[in-house]
Amino acid sequence: MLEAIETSQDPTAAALEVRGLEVVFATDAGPLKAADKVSFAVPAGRTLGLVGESGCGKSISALAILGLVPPPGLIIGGQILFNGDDLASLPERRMEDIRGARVSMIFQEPMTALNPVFSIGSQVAEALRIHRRTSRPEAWKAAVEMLARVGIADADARAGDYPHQLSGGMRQRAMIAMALICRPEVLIADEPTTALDVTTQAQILDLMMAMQRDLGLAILFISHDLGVISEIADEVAVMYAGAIVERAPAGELFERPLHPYTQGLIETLPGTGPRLPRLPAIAGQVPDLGALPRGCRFSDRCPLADDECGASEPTLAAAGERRRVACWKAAP
Amino acid sequence: MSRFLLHRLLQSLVVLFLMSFVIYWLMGLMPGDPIDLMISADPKITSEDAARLRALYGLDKPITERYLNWLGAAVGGDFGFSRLYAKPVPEALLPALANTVRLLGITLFLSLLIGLPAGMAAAIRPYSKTDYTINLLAFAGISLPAFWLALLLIIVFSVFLGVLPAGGVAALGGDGFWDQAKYLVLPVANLTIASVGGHTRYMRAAMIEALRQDYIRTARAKGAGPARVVLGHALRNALIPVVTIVSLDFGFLFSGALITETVFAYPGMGKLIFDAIMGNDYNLALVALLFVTLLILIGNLLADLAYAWLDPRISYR
Amino acid sequence: MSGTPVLEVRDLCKRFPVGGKGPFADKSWLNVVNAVSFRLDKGETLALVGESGGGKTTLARAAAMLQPPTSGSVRFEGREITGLDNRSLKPLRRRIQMIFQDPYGSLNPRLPVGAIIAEPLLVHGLGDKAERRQKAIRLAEQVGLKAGDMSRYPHQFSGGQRQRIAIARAIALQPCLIIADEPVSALDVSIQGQVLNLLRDLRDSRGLTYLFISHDLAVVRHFADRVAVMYLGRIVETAAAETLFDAPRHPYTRALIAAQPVIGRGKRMAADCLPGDPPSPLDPPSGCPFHPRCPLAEARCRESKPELEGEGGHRAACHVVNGGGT
Amino acid sequence: MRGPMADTAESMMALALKRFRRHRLAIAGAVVLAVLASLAATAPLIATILGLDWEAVDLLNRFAPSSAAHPLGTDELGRDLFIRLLYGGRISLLVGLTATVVAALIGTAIGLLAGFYGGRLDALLMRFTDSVIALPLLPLLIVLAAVDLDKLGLPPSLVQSQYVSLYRIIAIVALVGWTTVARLVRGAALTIRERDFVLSARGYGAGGFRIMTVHILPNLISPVIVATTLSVGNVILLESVLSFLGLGIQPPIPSWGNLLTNAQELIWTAPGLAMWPGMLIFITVIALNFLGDGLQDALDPKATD
Repeated sequence: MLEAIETSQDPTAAALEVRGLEVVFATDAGPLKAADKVSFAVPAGRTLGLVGESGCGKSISALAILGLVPPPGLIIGGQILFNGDDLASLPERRMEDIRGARVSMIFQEPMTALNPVFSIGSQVAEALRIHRRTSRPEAWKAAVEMLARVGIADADARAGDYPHQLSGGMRQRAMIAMALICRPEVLIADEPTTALDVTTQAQILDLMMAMQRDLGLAILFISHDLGVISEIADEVAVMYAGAIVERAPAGELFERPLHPYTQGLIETLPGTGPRLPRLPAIAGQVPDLGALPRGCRFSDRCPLADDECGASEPTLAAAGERRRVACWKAAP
Repeated sequence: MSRFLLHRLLQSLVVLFLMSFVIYWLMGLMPGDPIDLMISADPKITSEDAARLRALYGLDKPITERYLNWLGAAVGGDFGFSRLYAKPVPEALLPALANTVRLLGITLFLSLLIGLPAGMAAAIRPYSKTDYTINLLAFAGISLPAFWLALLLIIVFSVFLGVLPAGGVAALGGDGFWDQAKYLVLPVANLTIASVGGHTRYMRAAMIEALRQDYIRTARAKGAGPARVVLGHALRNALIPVVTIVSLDFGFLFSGALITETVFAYPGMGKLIFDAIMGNDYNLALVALLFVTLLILIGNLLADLAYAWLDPRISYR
Repeated sequence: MSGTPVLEVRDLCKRFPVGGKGPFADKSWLNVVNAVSFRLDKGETLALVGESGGGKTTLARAAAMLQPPTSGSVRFEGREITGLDNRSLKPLRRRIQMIFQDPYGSLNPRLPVGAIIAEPLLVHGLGDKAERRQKAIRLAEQVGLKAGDMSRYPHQFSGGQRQRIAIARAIALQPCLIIADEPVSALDVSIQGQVLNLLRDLRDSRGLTYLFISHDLAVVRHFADRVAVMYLGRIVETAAAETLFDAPRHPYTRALIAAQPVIGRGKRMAADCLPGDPPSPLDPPSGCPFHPRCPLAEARCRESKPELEGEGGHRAACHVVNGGGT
Repeated sequence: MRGPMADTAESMMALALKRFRRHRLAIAGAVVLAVLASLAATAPLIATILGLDWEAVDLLNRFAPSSAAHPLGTDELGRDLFIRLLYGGRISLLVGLTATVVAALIGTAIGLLAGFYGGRLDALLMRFTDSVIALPLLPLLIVLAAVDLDKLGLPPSLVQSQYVSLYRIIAIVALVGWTTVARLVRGAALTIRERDFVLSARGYGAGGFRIMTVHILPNLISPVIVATTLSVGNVILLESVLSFLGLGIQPPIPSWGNLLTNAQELIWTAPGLAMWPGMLIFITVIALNFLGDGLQDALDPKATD
C-alpha cells in the first residue's frame, strides 16, 4: 500500500524547521538549559545529522519536536515549524494527530522501546488503527506488508512474534516499520544504530536510506558516532553542552571543520591513516549543564581560547556560503 | 506448560507434606493430650487405665511413627473425628469452607474492583492531589487493625444504629436474599477495607513503573492518546507484578478472614481453626490448617498461570 | 616466539546451561566459547574483536579465572591455572587484573575513591593503613586524578574519570597482564582518546601486557599489536594488526571492516553489507558457522568446519580463502 | 542526559535527606513516632508525676469518665486507662521493634547467602522461603502461641516468668517474619553480584565474606531499611491481634491488643473502651507506613529527581 513518491520539492524548502528552541529542566540546583537557542532545518528527502556527546541536548531537542520532553523539562522558547504549524505551541490533541502519522520517531534501544507484551504485528498496526481508523484485519495486513518491506523475512509469520523473540536488528526494523506505516514526512531517529553491531548497523543505515528514497522522507538523524553521521547525513549540526556550535554540509564539515571542538572530535578518533603513538585528545571533561564556563561554553577545553572567549559567548554566525560556526577564533 | 504445572504441583505437594508434619508435631506440643482430657472429664480413670489408653491410641509411640500412621489414614480418606463438633472432620469442615469461600470471594472481587482503578488513577499523576488522597486512604486501610475496625463497625451499625447483626449467619431456611446477605455485610466490609489499601498500593507502584518505561514513549510517539497509553500499553504490563503480589497475599487475606470471622462469629474456616485450637480439637485443627494451605497453594498456582497468560516472555515449557 | 608466553590458552571451551528450571524442564547448552587457542607474549597487546554474542567477554573472564572454563587449558606465565582453587589462585590474581566497560558499574558506589583504589592492597595484606593510603594517592596521581579526590564517591565523577579510577585500582597490585573489556566504548568520544593514551602510557612505563576486547575496529587498529577476530565463539582470523586491516582474508573480517563507518568517506553507497543476523549459538549452523551469511560460501562450507590455518602468524579459518582441494 | 548532581560535592546521604524532607507525611510520621516513643519510655515517670499506678484496682470507680484524676477514665476494674495505655505502648513498641530487627537479621542472612552463592543453596533456601510465605500466617501463629512450652523442654524459670508471653511473641513473629526481607535481599544480591565491581573484587582476590560484607551488603541496605520500617507496623498489628485473641501478651501486663480484648466483651456496656487502644495502634502503624514510604522515595535510586 506504499508506493514510491517522486521527490520533486525544492531541496531548500524545509520539511521541518526548528528556530531558537530552548528547553529547560527545573532541578534542585536551578534551571538547566538542555537546549539553548537550537536552530536547524531538514529538507524533504534529505538527512540532517545531529551529532554530539552524551548529555549535549541532542535527544532532548529531538523529543521537543514531538512534544515529548519528559518532566521536569519544559520548552520555554523558539518555534518548531512543520507544515505551517508551530508544533511548540500546538495543543496536545493536535500533536497526537501529528505524532506517528506525519512526524515519526525511532529510538536507540529497540528492546525497551517495544512493548514486551504485544506482538510486533499489532504494534506496527496500532499506528494505522490510531490515525486511519483502519479495521483490525486490514491494519494487520498492512503491518505485515510493511514488515516485509523493511526486510523482515517471512513477515506473515514473524508479525505474530513478540519483541523478545527477535534479534536486535529485527527489532529495529520493526520500529522502523511502525514509524513509517502512516507514511510520515519527517522521521526522527535518535541513535537508532547505537545498540546494534556494526554489520547490523550497516543494514539498518541502508534500510533507512532506501526508505528515504522511496518515501521522500526528511530524516533528523541523531548520533554520537561521527562515522555514522558522515555516512548518512547530507548536512551536519554539531552540538556541545546544549548548543549547536557548527553547522555545515557533511562533506565540507569533515574535510575542513571550523570549530575547535569539531576539529578535536575528528582528530581524536583513531582513523584509517598511519598509527600515531598518541591520539590528539581534547583535554578536560564534558561540562555539566549546571556548571558551564563563562563566555564560550567550550572555552575551558579549547586550545585556542583567550580572554575574549571567556568574556562573551559567540553566536552561530555565517562562515561561508552554507556554513555556520559559533566561535570567535574560527577562521572563515 | 504441562511440565511446568507438574513441577509446581509436585512442589506444592512437598510443601503440604512438610507442613503436615510440622503441624502434627506442633499439635503434639499443645497443652494436654486426649487422654489428659479424658482424665479430667472422668475422675474414675486410673493411671494404669491412662497408660493402657495411651498404648491403645498409640500415644506412647515416637512422633514420627504416630505421624506416619496418621498420614496413612489421611491418605486413605480417614481424617479422624472432631471432638468439638462430634462429627467426622470432613463433615465439620465443609460448611465452614463454603462460608469462607463466599466471604473471601466477594471480598477479593470488591477489593480488586476498587483497588486496581484507584491505584491506576493515583499512578497517572503521581504526587498530584488525587494521588495524595488515594494514597492517604490506602495507607489508612493498611494501617487499620482489622479487629478494631470490626469492633467499630459493630459499635456503629449494631450497637448504635441497630441496622445490622453483630455476628453469626442466617439461621437455616432464613428466608430471602437479604436475610442471608445482612450477615455478610459487615464481615465483607471489614475484610475489604483491610485488603483494598494493599491492592491500591501495589497497582499504583506497578503502574508508575510501567509508565516510565521506554515503550510508553514509543506509544506516545506513535500518536496514542492518554487513554490508549494507560489502558492499552501500561495496564497489561503493570498487571504482571500485581498478579504475583496479590497471589502471594492469599495467606494474608486468609489471616484477615480469621480475625473477621472470629469477631463477627461468622462460622467459616478461620473461626473454625481458632475454635479448634482453643478447644483442643487437634484432629480438626490439623486438617483444617492443611486444607487452607492447600487452597492458598492452588491460588498461587492459578496466579502462575495468569502470569504466563499476561506475559509472553514467560513460557512454561 | 620468545620465552614463556604471559598467557597461553588452548582449546578453551565454555558453555552455559539454558532452559527452564526444575526437574521437568528442557535443558540445552549454549556454547559461548568453542575450542579457542591463542598466546600472548610479554609486552604485547592482543585484541579480541567481533560482534556481540561472539564470546569475547566470556573468553576474557575465563582467562581471568572469573568463570572457570568448561574444558581446555589456560597457562599463566607457564603455569596451568584451570582447576586451581581460590586459595592457590589468590597469589596469581595479583598478576592479572581486569578493566570493565561500564565505569558506572565497575566501582562500588558505597566506597570512597581512596578505599576503592586501596582495596586490592588491603585484600592482599600489603602495607599498613597509612602506606596503603600513600600508595593509593600515588596511583591516583599517576592516572591523572587529584589527591583531593580520594574521599569523594564514584557518582561525583564523570565517566572518563571513573575509568581512570578503575585503571588506578587495576594497576595497584602491579600486575603484568591487564584484561580490558571494552574499556573505552562507554565513554564520550572526546574522552576516549584520553583513556587510550593513558593505557598506552602505562603499557610503556610498566611493561604491561594487554588482552584488549573491543568491537571498535578503529580503536583496535590504533591500539593493538595483534588481532583475533571472533565469530560465534571461535577465532576465525588472527594476524598482526596492520596485516589484518590491510589484507584481511576471512570474509567475516572483510565484512566487519567494510561495515565500520569511516569519517569523510562520503555518503554511503548502497548495500554490499552482510546479510542476516548472527545465528543463535544455541543452534549453530553446520560446517563453517559463517556460511549462511558468507558471500563466498561453497558446498563444502556447509559440511566441514574449516581449521585456523596460515603462515607468518596470519591465520584464517575459511575453506575458500585457504584454498586447498575442493 | 547528565544529571544535575553529577559533579557537585553532594553526598548520597544528603540527597536522600533532601528528598525525604519533601515528604511531609513521612516527617509527620517520624514526629508522631518520636512523641509516642518518648511517652512510652517515660511512662513510669509520668505515672509518678500524675500519682497513678497501672495495676491499682479501684472497684468503686469502674467505667469512670475522663476526669482530672483519670485523664481518659477507668476500665471495668477501675484502673486508669491512660497510664495503662502508656504501659501497653511500651510493650507494643518493644515487641514491634525487637521482633522486626531479629526477623530482618535472619532475612538478610538467608537472602544474602542465597543470592551470593546461588545454585543449589539458593534453590533450597528460596523454596523454603516460598513455602513459608504460602503458609496461612495467622492460624500458624495461633498454633505456635498455643504451644505448651513445658513440652518443648524449656527451663521452668523461663516458662513461669511473668514475661514469657513477651519473649514468646517476639520469637514467633521473628520466626515467620523474615521472608519479605529474605526475598528482597536475595533479589538484590543476585543483581549486585553480577555487577562489574563485584567481578573486579573477585578479580583481585577478595573472598566471599569480604565481597558480601563490603561490596554487596552496603548496596542493598536501603531497601532493607525501608522493608524493615514497613514491617514494624505489620508486627505491631500481629502482636495486637494475637494479644486480642488472648494468645499474645497475657494480662495483667497491658498491651494495646489485650486492652481491646476486654473492650470486645464490654462492647454493649462500654463501647468507648474500644476507642483508645485501637486508635493508638492505628496511629502508630500509619505513622510507620508513612515513614517507610518517605524513606522509600528518599532512598530509591530510580527516584525521578
